Amino acid sequence: MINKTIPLIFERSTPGRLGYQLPNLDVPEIPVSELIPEEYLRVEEPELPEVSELEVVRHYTQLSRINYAVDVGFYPLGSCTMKYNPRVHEDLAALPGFANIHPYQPESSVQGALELMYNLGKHLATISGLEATTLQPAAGAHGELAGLMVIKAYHTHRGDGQRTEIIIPDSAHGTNPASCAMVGYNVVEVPSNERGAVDVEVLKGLVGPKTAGLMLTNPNTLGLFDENIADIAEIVHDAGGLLYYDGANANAILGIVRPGDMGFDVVHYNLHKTFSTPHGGGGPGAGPIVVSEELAQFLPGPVVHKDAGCYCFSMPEHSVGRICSFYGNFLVYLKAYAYILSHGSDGLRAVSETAVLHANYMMRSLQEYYHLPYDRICMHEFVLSGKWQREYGVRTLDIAKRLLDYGYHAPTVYFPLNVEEAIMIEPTETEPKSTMDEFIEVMRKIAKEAKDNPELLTSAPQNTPLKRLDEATAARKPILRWSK
Amino acid sequence: MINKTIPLIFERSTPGRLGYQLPNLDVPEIPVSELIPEEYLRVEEPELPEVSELEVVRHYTQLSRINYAVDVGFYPLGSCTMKYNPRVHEDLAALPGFANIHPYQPESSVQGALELMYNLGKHLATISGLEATTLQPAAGAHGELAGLMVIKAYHTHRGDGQRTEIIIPDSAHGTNPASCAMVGYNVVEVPSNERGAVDVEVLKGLVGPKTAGLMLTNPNTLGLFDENIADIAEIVHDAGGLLYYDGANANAILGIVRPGDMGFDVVHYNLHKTFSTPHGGGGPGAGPIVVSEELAQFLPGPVVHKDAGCYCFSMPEHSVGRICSFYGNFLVYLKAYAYILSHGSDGLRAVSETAVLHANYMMRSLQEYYHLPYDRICMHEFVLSGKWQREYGVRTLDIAKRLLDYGYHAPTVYFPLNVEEAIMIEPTETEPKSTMDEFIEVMRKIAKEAKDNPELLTSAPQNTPLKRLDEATAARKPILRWSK
Amino acid sequence: MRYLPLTSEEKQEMLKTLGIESVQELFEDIPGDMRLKEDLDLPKGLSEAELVRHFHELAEKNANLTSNVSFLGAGSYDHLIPSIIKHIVGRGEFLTAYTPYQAEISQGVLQSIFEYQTLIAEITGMEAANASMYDGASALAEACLMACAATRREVVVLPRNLHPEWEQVVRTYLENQNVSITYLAFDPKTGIIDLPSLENIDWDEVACAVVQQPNFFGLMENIKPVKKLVQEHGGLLVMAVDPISLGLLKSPGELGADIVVGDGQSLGNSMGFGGPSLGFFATRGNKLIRRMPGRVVGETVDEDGRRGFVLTLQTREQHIRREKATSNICSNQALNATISAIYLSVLGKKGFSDVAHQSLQKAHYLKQRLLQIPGLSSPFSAPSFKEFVIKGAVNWEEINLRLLDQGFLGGLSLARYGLYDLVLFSVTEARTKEEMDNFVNVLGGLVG
Amino acid sequence: MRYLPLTSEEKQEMLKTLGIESVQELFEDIPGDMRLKEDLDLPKGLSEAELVRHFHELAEKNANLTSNVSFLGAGSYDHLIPSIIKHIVGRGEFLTAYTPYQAEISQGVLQSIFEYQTLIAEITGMEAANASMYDGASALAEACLMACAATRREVVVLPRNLHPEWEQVVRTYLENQNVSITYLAFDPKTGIIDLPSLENIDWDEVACAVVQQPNFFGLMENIKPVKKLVQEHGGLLVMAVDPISLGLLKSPGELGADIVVGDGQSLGNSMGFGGPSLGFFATRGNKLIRRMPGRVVGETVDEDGRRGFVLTLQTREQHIRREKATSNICSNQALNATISAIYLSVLGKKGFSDVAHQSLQKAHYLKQRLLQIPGLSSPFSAPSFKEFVIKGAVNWEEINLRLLDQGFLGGLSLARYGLYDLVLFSVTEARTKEEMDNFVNVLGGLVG
Ligand SMILES: Cc1ncc(COP(=O)(O)O)c(C=O)c1O
Ligand SMILES: Cc1ncc(COP(=O)(O)O)c(C=O)c1O
Repeated sequence: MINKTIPLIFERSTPGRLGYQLPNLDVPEIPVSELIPEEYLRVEEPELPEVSELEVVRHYTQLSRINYAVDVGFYPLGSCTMKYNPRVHEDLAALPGFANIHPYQPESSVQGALELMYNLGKHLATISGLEATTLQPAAGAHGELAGLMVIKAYHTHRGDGQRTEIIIPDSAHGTNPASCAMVGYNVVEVPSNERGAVDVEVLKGLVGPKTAGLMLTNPNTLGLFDENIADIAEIVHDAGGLLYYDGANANAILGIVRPGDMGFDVVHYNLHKTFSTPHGGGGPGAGPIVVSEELAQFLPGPVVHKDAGCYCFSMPEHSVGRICSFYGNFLVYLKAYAYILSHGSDGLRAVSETAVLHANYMMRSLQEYYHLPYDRICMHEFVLSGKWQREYGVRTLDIAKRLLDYGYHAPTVYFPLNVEEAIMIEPTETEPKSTMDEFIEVMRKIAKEAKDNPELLTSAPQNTPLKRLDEATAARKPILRWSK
Repeated sequence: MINKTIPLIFERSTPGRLGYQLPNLDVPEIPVSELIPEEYLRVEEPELPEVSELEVVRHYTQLSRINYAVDVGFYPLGSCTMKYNPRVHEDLAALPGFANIHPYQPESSVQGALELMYNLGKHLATISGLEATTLQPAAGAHGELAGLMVIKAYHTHRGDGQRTEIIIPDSAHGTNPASCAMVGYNVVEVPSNERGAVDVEVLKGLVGPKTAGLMLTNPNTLGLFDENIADIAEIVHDAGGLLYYDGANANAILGIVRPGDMGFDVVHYNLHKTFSTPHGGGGPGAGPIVVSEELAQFLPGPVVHKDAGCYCFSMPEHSVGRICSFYGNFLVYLKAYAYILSHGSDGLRAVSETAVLHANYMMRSLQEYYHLPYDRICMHEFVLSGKWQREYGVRTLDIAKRLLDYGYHAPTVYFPLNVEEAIMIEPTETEPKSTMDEFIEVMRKIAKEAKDNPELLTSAPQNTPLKRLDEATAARKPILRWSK
Repeated sequence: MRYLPLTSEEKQEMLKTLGIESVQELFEDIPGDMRLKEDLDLPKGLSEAELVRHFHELAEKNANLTSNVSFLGAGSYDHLIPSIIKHIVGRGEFLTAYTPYQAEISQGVLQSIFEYQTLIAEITGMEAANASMYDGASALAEACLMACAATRREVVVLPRNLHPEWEQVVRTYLENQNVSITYLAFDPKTGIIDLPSLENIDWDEVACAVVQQPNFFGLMENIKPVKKLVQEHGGLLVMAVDPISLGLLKSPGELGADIVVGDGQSLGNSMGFGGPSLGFFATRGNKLIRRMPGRVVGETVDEDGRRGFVLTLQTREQHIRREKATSNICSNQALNATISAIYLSVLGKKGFSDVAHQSLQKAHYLKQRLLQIPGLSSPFSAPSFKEFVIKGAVNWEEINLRLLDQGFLGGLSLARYGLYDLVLFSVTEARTKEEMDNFVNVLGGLVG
Repeated sequence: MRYLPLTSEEKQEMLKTLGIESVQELFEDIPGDMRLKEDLDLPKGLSEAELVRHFHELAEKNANLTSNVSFLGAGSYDHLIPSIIKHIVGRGEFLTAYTPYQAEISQGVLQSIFEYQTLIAEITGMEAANASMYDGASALAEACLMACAATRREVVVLPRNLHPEWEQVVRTYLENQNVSITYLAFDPKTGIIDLPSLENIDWDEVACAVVQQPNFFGLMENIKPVKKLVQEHGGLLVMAVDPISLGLLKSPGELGADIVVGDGQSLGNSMGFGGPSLGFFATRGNKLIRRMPGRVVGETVDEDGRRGFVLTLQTREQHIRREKATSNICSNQALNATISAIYLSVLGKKGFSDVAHQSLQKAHYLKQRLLQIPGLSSPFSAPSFKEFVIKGAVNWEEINLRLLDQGFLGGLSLARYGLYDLVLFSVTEARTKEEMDNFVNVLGGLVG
């Protein structure tokens, strides 16, 4: 098409046009002023668009056609686990018995929903090697918040009020420190050693009576499994702290090793990563946490328990409280439940084995073309560095943008922070080998282009609906809404 | 994207890959050879693709993204009535009570379906001013076939066996003569007069004892209402023939004039045009026919009647027989029923009034730029000619292809056959004025381009997934399938 | 009205452009005395919410197969339908596209149909397939007409164990073109075509012989003798097949058929009270291919030499050939063809053969269990696939009503075709052993 | 496994590339004694058909609001949902996209969210909104924390007639940051904030005062006095609103609020047993906008000067600021935000105001009818919107169970919050007069 810019829905508006029609009011109408005093009533009408149903459908269809997604192509986005989202899950979530039930119905009238929650909690406990689950958290970061609150409540409950520090590796995801701040914890950073893992010696020096706990992903954000995890756990536990497992990387270990067995006390899972609930352009996700028996009493609630064949809600005895209304993202975690049931124990193990095999295959296929900072077996993802390409005046961002020209989503870039020009690739287990091979070929081609024709990269993308966008101006002079 | 060609699903195949999984067989398995003699069993395995679910979803998603549709943009395709297809109809057709019922269930167990068929038949009869409906025909051409069979049965039943001719205007759609051939009728063509209508004087000379009937669309394929319809009907009826109304153009006359009142005896409606059931890339449609009381006995069946509050199927007494299995395209005509109910009588009239207003507005806005062969009020569509543009070496096909570059579907071209370089435009009532105005502007621009820069047209399209395709070779050396 | 965007200001603007006062002036060509003086006698327009409510009420008056366990078949089958299908064909680009006449912006539909044609050709073992017909029955009728045109003969041989409604459809089509029909009896013991009756036919006049495989009773026909006779005398062999059976049975191509048709409902389409489904149509040899009715998609290249697809061989069609077209068919069942293409793709080699295999196994399980009920017997001896006939001296239509009370849709009573004691059961891979065992128990109680 | 494409040949190829024998070697970094020795104790994997069956069974154990008539509200509402919404957001490009970090190929999501932000700003009358929060309750908690950060104060004022669960969520969040809460009583006669109790507060310490409009009892609060007090003393006014009410009621912007939050479920999202929904969050003034938690989309241009959209103001966020971020929120409820944007777009000016108007009218109709039942009375005198409290000395939880037998989901018994005789009814435009009349009859029989 000659003009690719799609107008805003507001720019399609025509006064008086209608897009939806209510049934006629079938009760006797009372003048509004008799029901609500004039001064409460709106004067200024909001500038909602006035468009027909066709215009709405066409607007969003057109928008969707300039958007990338898993359904469109490969998404090697490290740390995000962009695997296939089974379509049948959408059918299940749309059943009136799930989509159209109210959170305040009598418990006896929602036993199916409660049973589902109960089973899912149990299954997640099984998978994590821990004891008790809450499904309240709406995303990974929300799970972190919940988990840290539980840790805090645990210490407080024991009268151990002076523990104010959480230790976090430098490679950690930004939500880890941010979540600590949200519960009033101070962050103490532990550096990575030359193998990309927690520097145990340094750690020993960091723990102490102020240590509330340690947050870790394992495999970590470099895609590497921290072999010293047993020592780490011991060090932290000995110091009186607890271990928090950021489950964003759990796709590597399903059915292979359980966080509980590694020594973790609290785990969150990003169901929208590991358990394949779709990302929806940024959410909704679900970030349930699972904790050890000892910590169960502090979980945010309500949680579901089973009582004489009936399922019912209850608040854990010393619950930190509610962290969202109702019961979390029910229609999201329902899909994770479906995912677990479809796979079974064999299937889940195969998920992780395949994800890890894929990642190693791809890493080895690319390491001659891009610098590999940690040359060891990786788990479900791996981190390259664009530093070789820098000598041609090419940045990692340019490599990422060039990939868009080839019809791929870019990997995660500039994360983790402890690798310069980081390129983090996660193929996931649901990609066919052919797709991986094509991607590898394109990555090699781009490495060659970087050398022979760096312009191609620095001016990329050229074959996308828009070219590179001016982010600096956007932040300096923010325009956050359309105005008439 | 750099490479826009999407592989065939077969080219994505990898031996051993699975896309779907059955439950395990839960009955005792008997060796196949004990159930079916060896010689009946397949030896050569069909070359079905072996792909994962993700690959299938991605394949078709990618394919869809290089396809145009009403949901994507304006479709000024004359004669095809590409109006908005209400999305809620898809929900209704998907209700298990409709989508998941079997045609041979006991009638008592499908009273809702039969009630719907009965009501729809009644409503179509009301709209057409005729008496009895059959919902069997699967498309317009199928309706023509059915209608012509009814006409034939009528004459035969009266012992009037020598009527072997159907009169059809030269502007008629190709299915009209083809349908005549399918029931063994000879086609007699009547020319159009200078106003684009049936030449009544010529018609008078054509009718006679061999005349079985006349097929007409009114408004005709030029988008013009034949003012002499009363005379035409009289001439044909007086000669002992019947009048068949090709309802493809009914979008102009809903609630304004009824085919029955114009003198027609048989009508088909293209529900996928006038009544907004989606086209699906070429079908399924539905082409029910409605006939006068006298002809009801000949209708293809089964049809639904009401008997003491119950609905049941029956075969009309002298039915021409079945023309398809079961009851026609139930889940298609169900949507037309929804369409009629949503609109009601007011709404249907507004549909036609708006469609006609839109067409006239557009015709008048374009007539200075393109030759208008019949300069009179049009109905829901109008026909331009590209003959002015020919002097610049530009054909109508080039104009059509240039429109693709601007993101529009092309109008119907080279039809009707009695207008040279025909460009047939039907805006429909569901397009907002803004879309029409933008289209008018582009059409004017193209007229200017034809003059100033004809290359732009003759080399169009350039901004589409593919450029002009070689149709000649495709027909000369047909490749109708992929081979290993 | 939510679907009519025109505002009154816009209407005024347009009227002004046209230089008229009211829309009524645009209808002046319509003789005044014909024009409607009053509103159509239709219910008042409904809002979306009211419409949905009305349809829910109607739908609830139907006993559906989500809540009931069915053993009905006879041309409409509840095979499992992979969920992805509806998600894909629900995309506006497939659902709301027109016939792909503008190839440059219609490659999605064109390629899907090209793949569909290939898939049909593969499962039938034929060279080429068209882009779909209305349904299996009308496809069979068109096959017979095509055979007549290709052989310039006017007799078609139909077996009596062809689906009775397909036979009626074929008859309707043929009668109107003065093609005559000769019937082949079936052997009341085996249930398949009676070989001696083949002798009574003057094969030199026969345009084609039709065989349904499996036949209406679910039984496997012996194709060879028919094939031999008809082809030796210059006629064509037309096979009407259950596509699911082709996961297991010899393909019509292997058997030497000239034209193959069938109903594609079971390839991923919902039953929908019988429609829309699609008819598939495949044939071989350049001569026959160029006589095929209906649309066909072909491969070609664009100006840059890139592969692309177009509607082709259009000179067969009514747009160009008008009354000389091979058929009048125009709109076909494209979306259903797309559905079937997705179905066959996602099932793949293994899935396709599994469905056939499990249907076979489960049908035989039920058959054996039913035959243990006293009073029930098997009237036909030929081997069966996923459907089978049971004989029992009861009123099967009444029995079915009582089964329905218990959540079962029993087999099809063949009383409607004059075969009083017979009932036709169908079993697909969707049935579970538990469902069948329960059914046998309940039926045993009713029949006993 | 249908979701795992790897074939055994491919596996072998990859292992060969890696120079290893078995996948197990890739897990050598994991200490052997930690590794699982046996399979996880989970059920066997299910095929799609079995999975669907299991979910159908579970779903049928829930009484849904398609088959039952509900008067439950209290934060989750069954307003009508236009059908197109699910068709649009079901498109893979919305459903399966990641957060739009790669702007050049994510304009669809980015523009939708930009439009969402505008729509929220418009209905709330504020300058800017973020791209969504988890839900209304957590959005309110974040608003309080933001107010504390902006004012450098550590006291938040909450009214006692705030939704009790929202209050609990806010409490959970605030307690962990050592922010203290001061409560405002409500007047037991009117049901709205008790004006005299405003006097007891040391406003100089207050970061913000929260008002819910309409409040938990469905009543209209008088905002002015609170606004005056809190703002005069340098604190902020935070309003938690029912977005549907904004089709009728003065916008928080008009009323002078500094931060507005609410739950967006009623804007086109299904109830889904409470989630996912979304929290909306709007504010004004450059200073506050730059303190907003959560993602924000901004307008910009590409290299060719074409308008485009990007995630912006990311320095507020945890990716860059880590522990100094304005919040830890990362994934939000983007798809629900898209849903709400579509809802508000298709409803438009008129539809949005109609929904509010009809909900108001119908709620008052039901209220009047219920008050005619002997024994029932109205405990609060303030004007109400679409929810209202009824008083009646019965066990409302038991009544509700009996109502359910007749297909009704009655109001929310406030016994769970210690308000024993009270029950909270909610009525939306989706209820019909007939449904309400029937309900009144049935309830009258049970209460009488
Ligand atoms: C390692 C890690 N931790 C935490 C998160 C935060 O999860 P969420 O976005 O679900 O809040 C992410 C998400 O990208 C992550 O990759
Ligand atoms: C005037 C006219 N008549 C008949 C038909 C045939 O209808 P169908 O394609 O539904 O068979 C058409 C379709 O384009 C048409 O435009």
